[in-house]
Amino acid sequence: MLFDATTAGQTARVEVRENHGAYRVTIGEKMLELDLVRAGNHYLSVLVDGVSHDVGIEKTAEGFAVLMRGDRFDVEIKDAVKGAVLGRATHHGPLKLTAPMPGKIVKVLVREGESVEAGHGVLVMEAMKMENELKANKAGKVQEIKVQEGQAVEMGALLLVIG
Amino acid sequence: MLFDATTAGQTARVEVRENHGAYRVTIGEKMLELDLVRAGNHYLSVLVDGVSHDVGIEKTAEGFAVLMRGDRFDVEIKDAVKGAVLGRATHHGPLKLTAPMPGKIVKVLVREGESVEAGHGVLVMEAMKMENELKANKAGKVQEIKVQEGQAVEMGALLLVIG
Amino acid sequence: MSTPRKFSKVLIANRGEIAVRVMRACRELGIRTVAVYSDADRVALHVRYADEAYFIGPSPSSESYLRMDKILEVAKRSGAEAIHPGYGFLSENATFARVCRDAGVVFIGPPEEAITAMGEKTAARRVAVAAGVPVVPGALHVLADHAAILGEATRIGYPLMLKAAAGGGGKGLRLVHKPEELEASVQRARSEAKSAFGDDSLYIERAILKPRHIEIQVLADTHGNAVHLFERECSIQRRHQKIIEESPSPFVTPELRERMGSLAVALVKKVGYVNAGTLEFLVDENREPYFLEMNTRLQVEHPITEMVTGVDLVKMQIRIAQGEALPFAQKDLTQRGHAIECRVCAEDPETNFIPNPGRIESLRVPGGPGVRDDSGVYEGFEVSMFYDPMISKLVVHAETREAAIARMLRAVSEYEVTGIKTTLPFFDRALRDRRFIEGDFDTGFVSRLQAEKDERVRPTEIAMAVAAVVAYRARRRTPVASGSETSSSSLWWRLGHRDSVTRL
Amino acid sequence: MSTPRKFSKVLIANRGEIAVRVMRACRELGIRTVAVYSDADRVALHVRYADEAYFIGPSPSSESYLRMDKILEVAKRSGAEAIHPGYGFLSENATFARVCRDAGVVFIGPPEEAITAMGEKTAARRVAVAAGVPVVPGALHVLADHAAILGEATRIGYPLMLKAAAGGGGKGLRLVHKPEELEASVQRARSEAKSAFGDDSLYIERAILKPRHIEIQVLADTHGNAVHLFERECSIQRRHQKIIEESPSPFVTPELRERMGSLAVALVKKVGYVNAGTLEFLVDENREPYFLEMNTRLQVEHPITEMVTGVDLVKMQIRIAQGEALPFAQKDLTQRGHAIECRVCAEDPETNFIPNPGRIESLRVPGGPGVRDDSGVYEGFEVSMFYDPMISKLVVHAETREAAIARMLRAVSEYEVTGIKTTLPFFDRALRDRRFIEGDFDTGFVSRLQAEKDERVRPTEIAMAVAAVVAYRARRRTPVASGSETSSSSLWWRLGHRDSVTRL
Repeated sequence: MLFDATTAGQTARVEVRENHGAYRVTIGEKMLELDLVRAGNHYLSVLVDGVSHDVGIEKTAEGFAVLMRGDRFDVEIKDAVKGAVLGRATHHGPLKLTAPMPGKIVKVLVREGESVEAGHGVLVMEAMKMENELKANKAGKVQEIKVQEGQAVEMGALLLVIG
Repeated sequence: MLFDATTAGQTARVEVRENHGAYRVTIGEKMLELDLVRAGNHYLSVLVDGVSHDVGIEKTAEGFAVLMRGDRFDVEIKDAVKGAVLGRATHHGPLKLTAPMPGKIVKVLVREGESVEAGHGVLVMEAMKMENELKANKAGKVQEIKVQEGQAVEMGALLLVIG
Repeated sequence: MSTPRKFSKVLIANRGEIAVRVMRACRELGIRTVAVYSDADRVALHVRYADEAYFIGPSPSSESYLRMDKILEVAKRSGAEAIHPGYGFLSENATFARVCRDAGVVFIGPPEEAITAMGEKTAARRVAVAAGVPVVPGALHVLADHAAILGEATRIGYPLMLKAAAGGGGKGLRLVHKPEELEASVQRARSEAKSAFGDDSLYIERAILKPRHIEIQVLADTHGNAVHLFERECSIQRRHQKIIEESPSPFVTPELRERMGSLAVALVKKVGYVNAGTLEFLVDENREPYFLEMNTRLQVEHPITEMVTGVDLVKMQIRIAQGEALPFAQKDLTQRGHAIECRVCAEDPETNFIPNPGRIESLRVPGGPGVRDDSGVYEGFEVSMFYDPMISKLVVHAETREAAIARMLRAVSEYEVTGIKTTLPFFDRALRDRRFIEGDFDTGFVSRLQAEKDERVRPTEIAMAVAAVVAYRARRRTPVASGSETSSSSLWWRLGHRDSVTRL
Repeated sequence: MSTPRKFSKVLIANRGEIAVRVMRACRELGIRTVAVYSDADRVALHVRYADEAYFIGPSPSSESYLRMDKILEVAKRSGAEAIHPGYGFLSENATFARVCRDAGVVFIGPPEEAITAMGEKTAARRVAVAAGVPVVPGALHVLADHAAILGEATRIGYPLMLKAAAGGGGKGLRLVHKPEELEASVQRARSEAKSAFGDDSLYIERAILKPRHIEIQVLADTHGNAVHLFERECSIQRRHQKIIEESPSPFVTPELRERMGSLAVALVKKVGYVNAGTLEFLVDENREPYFLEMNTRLQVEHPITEMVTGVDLVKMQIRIAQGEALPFAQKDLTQRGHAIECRVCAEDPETNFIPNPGRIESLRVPGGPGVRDDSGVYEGFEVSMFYDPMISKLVVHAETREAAIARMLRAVSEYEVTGIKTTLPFFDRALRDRRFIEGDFDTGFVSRLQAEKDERVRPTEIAMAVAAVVAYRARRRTPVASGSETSSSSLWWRLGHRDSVTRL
């Protein structure tokens, strides 16, 4: 089975095959043989040619988070044949800024039609007693503002579209 | 719903009724109002008239183990109407000694027909690198020996019957 | 001077890890504990941990944990003789200390007068100035309106710090670089201060560049004795909130330690301070200390002092409130070894530490020698958006600073949380940074680190391979599990749970 | 005398908590770790924790953890420069120390000669006698056959102790009250000794009644330096195996401490001992110490010494094996505070501590100040019947013995394990016992406690009420869950898991 895996800014084509109870994984030029055994509800013990990796796993919207020794990799997994993300689809084209947490919109810092730089603050949200400025991830024009000041929003709610 | 609950050598008739999201429990003369909320997979937070009990729960063969502050109560629960144990049935009459763990029978210390006192050693089992003497819980005559020396037994296997 | 008595029941007017910390001390002292809780906190750890627990209102803290009337009502109803306020919420509220006293309940903290004298930030600065303690140049008074702020800002010059007079914990605090930013910053600081403390008063002081944030722990009893318990280094901050602390400070010389300790004890004695408190200083590059403010309460980072001095600060707070005299003098106190604290917060360190509330799917805490986890959560707990995102404090103690850093990295490597993002991956990076290891840092450390490329060698390929195998398994199970594996739940993951040695 | 070197990779020839303990030290020292594992241990914690892990054979330890050849093969294959044997298994095996040396791998422990001189129990007694150290009256030689045992037993008199010459950890040890019991006890001790150590040699000594079991920790380097790290009180035992230990001992006076410490260092120097070791003494009611045996390895209960002295014994073992000199002298070592260890075992304390292997359904470990959990398991782990039932060591440290007992009771109250029965409920009872609190106990404490009625006030009614409500819920769900709730699984319990604030 073929996947496209993306994490920490890198994307690679990954092939997975079963091999006598283990998994043969090809990443680019490299071939890894994984002995992968469940260890409790959220953990895997993975041996790769004698090297031990103790792994915590979390299902995410785009794939899986892989936790190893205090580090965390949010790995996006796409089926390389169908080209679809395992979880929900990713959006290309215009940037849709969604709420990273539930909270209240304290301030809208931009107007529709305004041009913004990447890193420019566009909204202020309050959550967990802190005010947090949400920034544009890319430069562009504010196409649409979906929220008003004072409005409570759910996590994942669409806030603003930058074209 | 009526139950007979037994733990720590005490048995009581327990009545449970739902009461606006809480539970009204009558034990003998006493009436308790339990606000009982799940707190993670194996725990309950129980408030009884302001008093907080943090409870761990384990399903056992005869009912439930209730863990509170390092202490453990193995509570046998019987349906008071049907008279049956929720889990497997309990045995009255002859004592059936079962293996408390998987292991190997190292020695049989009694013969069929022999009279034993309560506390008398009847079998020696090896498990977890230790030899453990199993004792008769009640006085009586050894009616039947189900195992032989050297035999491996599963946990719960019937070893011996004392009449 | 009060006659010593023993409390039999104490109410903890707080939630989260600090409520549990105080309850642990009470349980060890044989004191029964009373929790209060809001709608969101029915199954919070502090409710589970307490001997008694009472509901006090809706989730917003202004309707529950800040409601003095309801808390005192619970104290009366439960028969609690004393109230421990923890930190935050009502802990530095002089009115609350007074109404407790009026109600005949002991407030485990300083008397109302000392909170008034030292708790309000500008008043404390005036006391300090009068006592000859150096302070950061800036306003010694709360600034009433925008005109006053503008005037003072022009007088002091930029960059400057805007601060909430009632503040603490980095809330209502803003660094302003230039005049154009002032108005927006004032608005946001006021609104944060209002919602956090119910008081939007602000003051201004000059921003000291590349400052060290170093604080001195003090204890004073009702018999006129006061000691300091040395310093804590608190320069590693994000959003002006501490995130890594250590004791001793690698920056503090024995002479500076002695000087700051003496200043602290002198100030404390001058205002008749009682119970635990902390004097915060900024120390500039020339090792000149400037008194900043006093926190008239227990500090989040108190465990590092406990580990280095061997003194249980919470038990001492309770004993002082019971009227006992300090069981040691200054000369009995020594620093042994080195301690570090990392604040584990439900925040995404890759997205500017944005809060990340949600359910903790799994939780594995580190163990072994020299590791202490002061947690307020558990596996399955829903971290609420209503309260502070800190879920736990990870603290280590070892013989030397080098050994303590190695131990903290080891502890972080054992700590795993799924379901929410946390600051743990940040610690792995920060503690391996050469500048941290060499003790060469100031309060700008975190933002500089964020702006840089991550230089660590990370097992990215293994992460991809494992994720791909797990995805492969999820795919293979699709017909069986009828698509459930693509939901955000980890349900599919639990399939076959009972067979733990299953090769996936 | 060897030249100091740094290990870059160490193999740990053990499993369970001690393997993890050693790996933690290695990780903090920047040393890569190599685990070995049997069939039963593919997902054991030590395999997960290690940097590398290699399979060495079937579950019985004689076919895996006792296989010197396979372990050395892994050392060679992985490039490990040293082997840490932990305790048990090959840790006191002189042959193993020799084959390691022959293979050019450093054995982290004493040299073969010291193990031979001190490790075999009767040989050590002869050395001690020669050095003028008092020993318990008894045989100084292994007894070859039944006739020899019978003769020696008659000479010494009853009650007597039968002991495995190669023994340790209480295995192959029997108290014999009268001649009629001798034959059966010899058989059982031999068979236990054979299966535990591969050697069924026995010896006999007089049983001292109401003895205290007190031991002295020593460290010696390759440069001729040796120190002791004071005593541990190990009198609380079941089945002749320690279950609660503390340091300092409430029974030991400063004079006795000094005397036992000096005897220990003298003996260690006499035999040219190197690395960590422990000298066990029985102390009778008149505070007369009798040397019993030496354990030429790390002791299970080493953490209490670490907490009281501030010395990391495992790191010291590694540093000594690297050829480093001890970084302190006797005068630099002090005891600070009080530490207690409780051994959490998969055993049923209500049924004479019978082992209770099985799957750990849930595991909650205590936290907060002064608590250390050295665990070898995790939630979901299957405790195997093949190995020792100890799953974890719970250790606390506090200012005084009274505070340490209170802290241990608090820690025990937070510790919960479901799925298997453990010794935790026993600790709650034992540590509340007046005789324990007063320090008035000997090695018969546990059996006396078991024979007595439990005097604690326990919340029996609440337990019944909760169990009844849970049963009620299980009943009500029957039609929905189609009977699954009566299975031994906790599956029904997980229904609705995602809604954690569900009122049941």
